[in-house]
Amino acid sequence: MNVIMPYVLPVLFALVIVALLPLLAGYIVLVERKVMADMQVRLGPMRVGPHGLLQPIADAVKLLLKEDIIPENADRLVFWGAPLISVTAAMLALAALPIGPFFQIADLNIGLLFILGVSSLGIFGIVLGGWASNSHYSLLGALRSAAQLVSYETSAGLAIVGALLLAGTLSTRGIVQAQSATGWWFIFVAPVGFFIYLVASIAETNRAPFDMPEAESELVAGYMTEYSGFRWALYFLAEYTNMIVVASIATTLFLGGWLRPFANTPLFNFLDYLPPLLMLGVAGYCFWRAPKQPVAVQKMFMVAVGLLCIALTLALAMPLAAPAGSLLASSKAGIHGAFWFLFKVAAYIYVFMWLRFTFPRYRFDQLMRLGWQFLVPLSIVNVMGMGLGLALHRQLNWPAAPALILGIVLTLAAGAYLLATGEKHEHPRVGEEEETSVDA
Amino acid sequence: MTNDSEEKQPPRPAEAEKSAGTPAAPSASPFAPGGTPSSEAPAKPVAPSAAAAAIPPKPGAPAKPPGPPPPPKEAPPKPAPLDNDLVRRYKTRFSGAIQEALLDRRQAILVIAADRLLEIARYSRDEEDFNLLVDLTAVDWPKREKRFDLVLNLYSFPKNERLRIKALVAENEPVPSVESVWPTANWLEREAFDMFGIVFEGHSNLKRLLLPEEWQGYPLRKDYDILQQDEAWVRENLGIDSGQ
Amino acid sequence: MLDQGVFYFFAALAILSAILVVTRRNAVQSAIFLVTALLATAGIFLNLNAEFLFIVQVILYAGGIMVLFVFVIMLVNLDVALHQVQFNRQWFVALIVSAVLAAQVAAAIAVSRRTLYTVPAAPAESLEPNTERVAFYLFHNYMLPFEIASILLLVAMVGAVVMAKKRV
Amino acid sequence: MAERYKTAGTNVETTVLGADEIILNMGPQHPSTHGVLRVKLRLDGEKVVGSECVIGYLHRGVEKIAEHRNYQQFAPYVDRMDYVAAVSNGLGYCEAVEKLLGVEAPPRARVIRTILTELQRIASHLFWLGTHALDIGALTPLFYCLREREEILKIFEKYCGARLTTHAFRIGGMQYEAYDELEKDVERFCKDFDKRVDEYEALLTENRIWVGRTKGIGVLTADAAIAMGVTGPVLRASGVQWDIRKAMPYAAYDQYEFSIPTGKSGDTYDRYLVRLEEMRQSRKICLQAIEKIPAGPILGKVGKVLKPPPGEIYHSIEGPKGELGYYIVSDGTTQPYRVRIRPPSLMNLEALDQMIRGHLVADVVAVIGTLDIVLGEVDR
Amino acid sequence: MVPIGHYIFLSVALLAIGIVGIVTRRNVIIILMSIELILNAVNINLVAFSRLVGSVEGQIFAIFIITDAAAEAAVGLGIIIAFFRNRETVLADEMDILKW
Repeated sequence: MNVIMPYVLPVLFALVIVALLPLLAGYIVLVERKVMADMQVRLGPMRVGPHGLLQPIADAVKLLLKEDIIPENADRLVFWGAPLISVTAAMLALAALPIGPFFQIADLNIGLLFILGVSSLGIFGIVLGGWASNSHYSLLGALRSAAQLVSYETSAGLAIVGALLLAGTLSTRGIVQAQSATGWWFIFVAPVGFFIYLVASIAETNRAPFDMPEAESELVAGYMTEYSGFRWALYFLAEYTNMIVVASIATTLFLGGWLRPFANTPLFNFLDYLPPLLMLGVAGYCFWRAPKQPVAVQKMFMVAVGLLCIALTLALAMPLAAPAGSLLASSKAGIHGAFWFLFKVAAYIYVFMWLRFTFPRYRFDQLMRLGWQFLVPLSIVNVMGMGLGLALHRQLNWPAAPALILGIVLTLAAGAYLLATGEKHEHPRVGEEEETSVDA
Repeated sequence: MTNDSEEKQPPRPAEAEKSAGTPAAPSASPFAPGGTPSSEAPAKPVAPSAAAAAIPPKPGAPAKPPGPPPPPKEAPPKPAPLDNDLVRRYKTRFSGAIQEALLDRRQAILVIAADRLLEIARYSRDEEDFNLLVDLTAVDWPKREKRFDLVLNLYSFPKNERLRIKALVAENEPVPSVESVWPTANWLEREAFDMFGIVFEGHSNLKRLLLPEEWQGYPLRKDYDILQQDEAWVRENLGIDSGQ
Repeated sequence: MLDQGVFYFFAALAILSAILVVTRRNAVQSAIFLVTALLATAGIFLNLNAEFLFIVQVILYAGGIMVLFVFVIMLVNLDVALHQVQFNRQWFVALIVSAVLAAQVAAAIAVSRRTLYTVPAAPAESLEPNTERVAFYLFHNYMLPFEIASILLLVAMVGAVVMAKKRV
Repeated sequence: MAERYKTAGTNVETTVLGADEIILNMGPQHPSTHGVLRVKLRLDGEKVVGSECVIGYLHRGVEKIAEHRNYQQFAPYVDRMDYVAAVSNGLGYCEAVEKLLGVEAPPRARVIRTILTELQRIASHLFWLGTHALDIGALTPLFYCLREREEILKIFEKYCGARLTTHAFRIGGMQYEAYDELEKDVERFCKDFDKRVDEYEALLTENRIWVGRTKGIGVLTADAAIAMGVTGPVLRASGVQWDIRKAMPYAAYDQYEFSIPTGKSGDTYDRYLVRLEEMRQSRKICLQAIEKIPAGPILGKVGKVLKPPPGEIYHSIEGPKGELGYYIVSDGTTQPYRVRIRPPSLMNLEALDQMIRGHLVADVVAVIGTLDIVLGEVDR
Repeated sequence: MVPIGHYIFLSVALLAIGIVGIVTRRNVIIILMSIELILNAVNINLVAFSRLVGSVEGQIFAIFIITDAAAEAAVGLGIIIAFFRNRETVLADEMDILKW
């Protein structure tokens, strides 16, 4: 019994994550479509369920029922297995993430490295899938994707190092606790690092404006060109899971994890009431809209959503109302922590969407140039700047603020220099000097 | 980005001056044949109000009075011989090759010998500044001895003039390609080959443009029925009996 | 109990995929099985409380080196390669070498059978925090080899670029 | 399987490959070839070293059909060529036949024609801008553009009942009288269209990525453009200030004041700026035109049966994509003896090969987009 | 902990498989992969013994071996690419002249 006991809770958490993740990814897609529609003066999905709320489920059913097509000349085994690799890698990475102080599958002492390492294995799914499809588009997309991932992982890793210097531990829980102890989220201490990680994480998840591998106007759908139905859905799931993973890393590392804003200031304790009020507001909106739905089923569904929100409101409000010292009150940290964590993850993902609908797409060589000639040098300088600031603070006993600000200023100066020199290296026509020789 | 709109306009007032003796009066029929032999504006399909339009109208007060439309009944437009400076220059340069010079609906047409097409094309571009090959096409007259009209529509940016060069070509008679003069002729000649079967000598890549390469027959010839098709090709490649 | 189950599972997986690596005709499939073998090894490392090495194995070996392999295989992937004979005629050499090796191992085990199975491992509680210890050794006792390794990597990088560059 | 799709044949140039070269087949089913264009790209890595366009997938034999229809019957067919700018096509055809007949449309018809054609130019450019931006990865401008295009299509719908293939004009003038609020509708549209163009510019013009993706891409010098027979905005972006509306005015363009925007370097960015400015100029023309629409008949004196005297005519207008020309030969019967349509897209597409050599695959997409081709017109 | 002998067995097995691969395969890339297998076998031994004696120094050696493997893979694959570009082959027994 003693052998089994420690595994019960993690396995339970893992089951919850695996069960909820596809649903969550589906609803992220729905939110993305809604946000996109709002930015593009249209409505987005409206047909399935009230305001399209059942759209993800309809999509999932459609994808599952689709014919599974494997191209004739494809390598069947690899073609079959590649999406699984992607999804597995993405999901494994979630294991080390602390969603609230209590909800975590495993608190590894190499937590952050584990997330990075495992999620980088997803690249095999992409490369092998592209190769196995036996199509030029797929292969080009796969190679691009691999090159891009490897390039931006460098700068993402270095950006993380900056924050790790501050935390002094690789454990994800330890990192959040370090932020809790100082009261400063690392985004304020290492803003350059956060910026680098933001850019690199967009590139790593192959999102616009870095969505080279699946740039639909050039490579049709990149490595996914030949995929359809369920396998395609798996790739999609992997992509959105990866988004959740990078958003979680950023949240844990820079945005204070499960901590409430101003967690250490009693003056801002009223923020504790924000989550239940927010859910209450959503519930109220649902009830208000329910009678206006055209079909009875949709009305009922809308009411059901409202009731769900009420339930969440209760769950969030109870620990606040319960008498201090009771079991309910002590669960406050867990429940509210989870809320704030998910809230920050959602905000981070919203930034992803916002950028996607605003920017055109980089060209592949421009993207590589940005990665190697701007982000990587900048992140190296950032690590050195952080190191300098911390050394001044810890070894020479400088006060923290000026030491760190000095480091940040130096990093920014380096960034400005890189930007200024980078402009000169633009060659629009690749290999202009070789032009004459290839002209047949 | 914006530019002075009048900058490129000198040709128009100048021409309007030159063609002073010609149908400048708006009320006269603009299509009167033979009205412009002396003018140097053979290819100026400008409305008769050209002189008026040369002066930019004040915004809000269109210069063109809403007068009655010109009476169209005077004489039906028909081709007439043309003899102006341009034609004379061509005739002196290529004495035998210019077979005919016509003016049809105020548009100048030169009929030339097909075998000297390349020379004339080069001269037109270099000496006469017809630097834009607007179009190259053909017309099929099956009853004629040389059944095809090869038609080149030229335009001159400096002179703001159009000129049409026609060459009579018999079936299976090779024509020199003008691709070396105007690179745009590449596709246009391919299309003419595709549709009429006219073979251009010296073309870099003469194959069908719009139709599949294995297609039999030349659709725009008059003896190609509108319902006709290459049934063998359709059956083999599309797997259906008829593409209609 | 669980520890041993995990080891035997990963060991079997490693050997099985290693066999597939050398027997598959298709280089890409070989590479996939090599990744599997490496990940199985990583699992064994984790089982041995070598967490840092585990993650190094995953990031560097499986995630880095193998991606390079897959890249190169795809670059030089020729349809003709599939129709070529993938094995040479040196089976007997391989057989002899393996046999000799097996004999050696058998002899070694025979000699030290007792000690091999009875030496007690250091108790798990006595192990120091892995990552910190590795860092300590790397940057104290093994500083010079560490620096030499970095120079080796630099040299390798330059060499690889020079080799693979198209037009010098 | 392979047998069935070998229609395109082989080309010596593209089958003999260098060691590092591969052939990438773009299209005919590809999201960004704007229809059924197929481009065979010869690539060195991702760099284009040569290309060949395979067109004709949409060939319907419009010119052959013309020889078997009478003059009025053929008019709706031209709408199906450049289906994003059907009004312009119709204008060109009607004016060409009018010239062949020797008649002229009455002033009122000419002004209304001008208004509708300019609106159509704006609609066509809007559609181009949206899809071009989409090709380069900017999703949002497409919907902004479609929103404004919708307004224009509504005006068309109110005028003649059709939105896309309008068949708005008749030979000799127009079939329908303008509806009562035409001026008001056009004015309402024009009033805030300027701000809308500013909106697009805010999204794109200064955007680093957009500039990086378009500046210096697909450069076409003025000489090369003329040699390749390129016309329209593409030619003007190369620095040639030439617009048929100014050079040889038709319809009622000689009455209005507008300028011809030109570019300097002839790259994709310049073409983008030129088209944006053209939209502004078209708006200006519309505003001038609605101020005074002359009264009078809308249909000139043409008979029920059109029998142009024997002869021929070449008439061209400045379509949204370039010089749209009609060469019509009459033999004196009710049916044209030969109709040749000079499609601007065809010549513009011909320059593609020259423009993309040395660029990357991603730029091919940008250049195809910037040429603003419509395959219905290329293939006819 | 599993008896150390089993780790040695695993290590020897991987080593033998790697040698078989090197000796019998013609594809240079697969030969390189077999070398990786052998290096991996060594690592298992090192880590197992490091656990046995309760010190992490064995792992340090394993890290150096991984570094070495990375360097070897980079250079080796670079050579393969250069060779492939010239000879259009990756078969070991066709690499039989010193200069081309």
